[in-house]
Amino acid sequence: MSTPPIETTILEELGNIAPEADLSSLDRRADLREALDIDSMDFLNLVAALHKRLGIDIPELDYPQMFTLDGALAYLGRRIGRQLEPDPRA
Amino acid sequence: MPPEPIPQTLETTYREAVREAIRDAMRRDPSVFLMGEDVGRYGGCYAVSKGLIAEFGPERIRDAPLSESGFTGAGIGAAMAGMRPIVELMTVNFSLLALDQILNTAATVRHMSGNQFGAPLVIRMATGAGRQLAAQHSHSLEGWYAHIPGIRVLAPATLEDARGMLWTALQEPDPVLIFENVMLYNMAGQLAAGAGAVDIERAAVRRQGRDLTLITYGGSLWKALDAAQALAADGIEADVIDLRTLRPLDDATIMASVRRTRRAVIVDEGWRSGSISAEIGMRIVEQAFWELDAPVGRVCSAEAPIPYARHLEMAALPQVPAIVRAAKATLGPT
Amino acid sequence: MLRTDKPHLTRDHLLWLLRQMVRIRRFEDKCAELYTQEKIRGFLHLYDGEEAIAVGVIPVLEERDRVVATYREHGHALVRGVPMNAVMAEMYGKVEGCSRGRGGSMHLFDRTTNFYGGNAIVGGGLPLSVGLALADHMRGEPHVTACFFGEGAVAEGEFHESLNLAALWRLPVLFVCENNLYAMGTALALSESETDIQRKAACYRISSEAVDGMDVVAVEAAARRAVAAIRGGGGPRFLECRTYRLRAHSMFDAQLYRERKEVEEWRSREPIVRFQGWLKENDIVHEADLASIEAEVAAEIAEAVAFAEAGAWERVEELTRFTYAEKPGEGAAHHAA
Amino acid sequence: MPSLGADMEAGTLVEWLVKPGDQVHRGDVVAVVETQKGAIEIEIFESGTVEEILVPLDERVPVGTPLARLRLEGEGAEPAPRPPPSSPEATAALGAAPEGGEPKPFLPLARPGPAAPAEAELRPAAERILASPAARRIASERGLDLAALTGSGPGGAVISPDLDRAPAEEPRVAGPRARPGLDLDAMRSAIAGAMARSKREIPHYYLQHTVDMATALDWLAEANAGRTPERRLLAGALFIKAVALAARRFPALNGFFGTKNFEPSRAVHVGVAIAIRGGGLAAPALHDADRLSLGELMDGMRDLVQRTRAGRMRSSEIADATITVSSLGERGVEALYGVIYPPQVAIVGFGKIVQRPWVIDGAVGPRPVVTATLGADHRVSDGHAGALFLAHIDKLLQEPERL
Repeated sequence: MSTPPIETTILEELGNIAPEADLSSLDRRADLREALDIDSMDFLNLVAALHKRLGIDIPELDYPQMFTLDGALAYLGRRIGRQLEPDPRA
Repeated sequence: MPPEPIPQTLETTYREAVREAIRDAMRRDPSVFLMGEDVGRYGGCYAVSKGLIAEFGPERIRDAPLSESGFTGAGIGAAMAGMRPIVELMTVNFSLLALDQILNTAATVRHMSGNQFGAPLVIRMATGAGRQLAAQHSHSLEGWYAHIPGIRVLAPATLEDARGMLWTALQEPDPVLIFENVMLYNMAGQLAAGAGAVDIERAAVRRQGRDLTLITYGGSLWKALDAAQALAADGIEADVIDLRTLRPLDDATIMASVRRTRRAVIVDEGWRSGSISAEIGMRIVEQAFWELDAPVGRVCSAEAPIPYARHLEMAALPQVPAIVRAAKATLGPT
Repeated sequence: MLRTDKPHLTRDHLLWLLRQMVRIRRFEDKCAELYTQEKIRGFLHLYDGEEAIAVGVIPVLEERDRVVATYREHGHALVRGVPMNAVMAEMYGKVEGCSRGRGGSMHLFDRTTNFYGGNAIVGGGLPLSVGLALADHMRGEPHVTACFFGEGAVAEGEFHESLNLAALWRLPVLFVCENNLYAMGTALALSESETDIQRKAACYRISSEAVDGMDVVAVEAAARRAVAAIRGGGGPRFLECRTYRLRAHSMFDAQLYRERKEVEEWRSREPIVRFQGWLKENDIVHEADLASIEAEVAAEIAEAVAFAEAGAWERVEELTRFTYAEKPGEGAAHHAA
Repeated sequence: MPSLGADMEAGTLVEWLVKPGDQVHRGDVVAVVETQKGAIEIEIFESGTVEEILVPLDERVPVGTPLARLRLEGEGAEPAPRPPPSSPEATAALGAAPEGGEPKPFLPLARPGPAAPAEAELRPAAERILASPAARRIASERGLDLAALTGSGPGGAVISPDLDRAPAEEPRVAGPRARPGLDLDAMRSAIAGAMARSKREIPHYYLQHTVDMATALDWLAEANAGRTPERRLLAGALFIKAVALAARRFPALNGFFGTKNFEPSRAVHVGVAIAIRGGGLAAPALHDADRLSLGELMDGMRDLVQRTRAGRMRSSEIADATITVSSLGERGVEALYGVIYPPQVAIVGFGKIVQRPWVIDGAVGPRPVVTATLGADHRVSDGHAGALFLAHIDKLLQEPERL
């Protein structure tokens, strides 16, 4: 089964949340909340969408690891690596 | 037997009231003199000054040749040199021959000279139609004059104003034009024995009503009052405002009434286009738009030269039925 | 040229006449320069060549007499005694101007010298002068009103109405026609059936005289005769001063209507040079006198320019002020109409 | 075309969500209309079958234009709205209305108004309401709907005396007024207008209170730990719920100030201030927030934020808020002092939750705290009531499980 790279998924969901943002110029180490002007509701929606698409439940305690694009990639990469089976709810 | 009571009022006419005003002014102020065509020996085209030459002599009741620009300008010059001339221009139609002096000198000199000179004269003239005098003797151009900053324009409609406006006008430091409607000269009525100077600042509410405001002046006042009476028979109560002064307009009185009645109809013997009625209507729109419950109505003269034939002349002028119609049009769908 | 019957031809008076003409000429030269620099705007009508008329007539008048002039009236105002500073400031449109910047070049007014203005309606000043004289006449005051106008005004109805009224009522008016041969660009012969202007006065039974308007002494002599007659109760007098406008009608005039040669011909007869020559010939003035006049005048003009430059603009809030007289205590309040 | 604000004169129909033959029910969203607030979903207040679409897509039509023709459900299926008793013409017209499925035009309304459907029948299509300037001014001041009135003036125009016969209705202009066209500049000027009016007309007073959030955040963390992301709660939901409950208890802070009088609202519709990226602000109403569970409230907020940012508020959401909450969230500053949206009378602000030294049981320790502020209309309430209100919010936030 071929899945799109995690980065593509994240960028797509960011695009849904902030459709007017130019993601191609996004600083990978910048705080997404600052760079894209997204608030806690937007962030929660991102987490929910990633949960839906990737089947990864991101606990609130882990939110800070998701605040940059690089951070989110690393975090999600780790989580996927550990999660051998797809989430049955996805 | 008790003594005869001293009469509180006198029976008089508009013409006599104007004459009495001139006589009074001549007696009170030696710098006042009357100048115009046939004001002396003839007694005035409308007999206003009849008999005055006998009392004051030809120097002060000064017959002028038919040179309106010349003697109006002379009146302006005399006023600038300290006299208080009353210039009579016979009719507003002839005043056009003196328009250069009235507009280019009298109205401008104070401003143009940086307040060094003023032209405190009074220019009287007859205006209006109704005597079958046709297109060169019947027009109502007072609205034109009200266009000009630098002069005051008065339109006495009542005996009190005919008697009282002149003296107040003569106290003004600036030129004052007084328009006497030809149909009013014969108007008779009671005038208080002690009648004298009246203010020339404020419009007068001649009848109180709640449903609409009729705004008019001069000869049309009486038509408006008749129309108001006809409306009252139908349960419609009109405020009737006599403007008295066409420049400067008393906006406050107009707006106070319109704000109360929310409807206005202007009755003006001048033509509708570019008229004083247009000016009043626009001021109502500017100052009381949000108080209006109906479009402002107008009853003016037909847009044609005033014709000779009686029926045509009557049809050209504002008349009571047209005023009643215009008033009712502001009131409802019927 | 020198008339022995004239009592005022002292050296001082002659020098004064010369100085007045030089004042006007140099003042207007400066105005033309300032006009090109856009310091002065509007219409600017220069009196170049006609100075002898104002300078000849106005000194004959007394302080209580009245002057009505035209839109080419800088010279009249200056000779009448309106301070050059106030005139120049008015040219600039400054509030210190004699008409508070509301009149400009064409509308110089001055109450203290009874100067009833530059009037920019051709012929418009004539009825006014009749009225001024009427007031004096009715009050029995012995004043004279001098009314200046060009030959162009003679075609206006107001000219005829005014001459008629003044004669009819025997009013003390001195009508001074400055006949410079052109009403703007229309030559006299193209506008008048009778080009001998002074003859028109006869129709109204007004005594008239025509003089060389470029000879200041002749003008003064004629004016003196006329004013004396008026004061004697003889009613109006009419003085035609034949002259020539050496400059264009106004600054914006290509002078297509006349030949350069004609202007040059008249230039040779212009009043200042001619008068100077005559004064020198008769050993009345010397070069030093002329130089000192020029120096004095130059200083006065320099001061006037400085005064006008330093002047203030009327506040725009004052725009409508004086459209009507102010009631006592009204101050700078505005009249709304 | 429904009027969504006093200044709205026209709107552009950008989407039809129904087609001829569709069954519609009262409250359904049937169309989308573009205004300066973005595209607004138009609700229908009648049930029946769509007979005919009258206004095609992308057409800009004046307020009052019928958008579609509706065949009403059978007699008695949906009680016909009653016209106001003071409007005999409307009654007569309704009585004469065709029955038994005869098509009649309908006007989807921005808000339910009993007289409006009858009025729609009386007035020809696509005609501007005839009303005198005086009537327009007074109607605007009193919050009356001119469309609901029968005119007695020239040409049947509504004139000022007609307004004295009309029932009073509160103005429902909350925040920026609706005008056609989606345009941040226009939104900005609308905000400017509303805020300027607020500061001009409303004597604000401000109170501030710091709330210890430790209990609430602990509870929230615990609650969220057991929830999938889409079911998780935000602190903002707690704030809104606490405000809604407090507003119910303090009616002087919940309602509308009309021309002269304050009218408290029984319902609590919390306006949620939502920033629009690129500039702009809207505060659509979360209806009956006091009666929603936290989960429902979260769902409602999420829906509101998404639709608002997509420019798709519902017409009723624009006007209905009875009190506003503005919460800056985690990226804000410590406190904000809001400007009341007229004709509301209160706005509650929450700053960022921050760690601050706090005295607990006589010892200083770090605690998460939030600064709650109240901006309220002094014509309606006093500082004392406002203080009790803020204190009550504090109390509610200390018992999050009961929210």
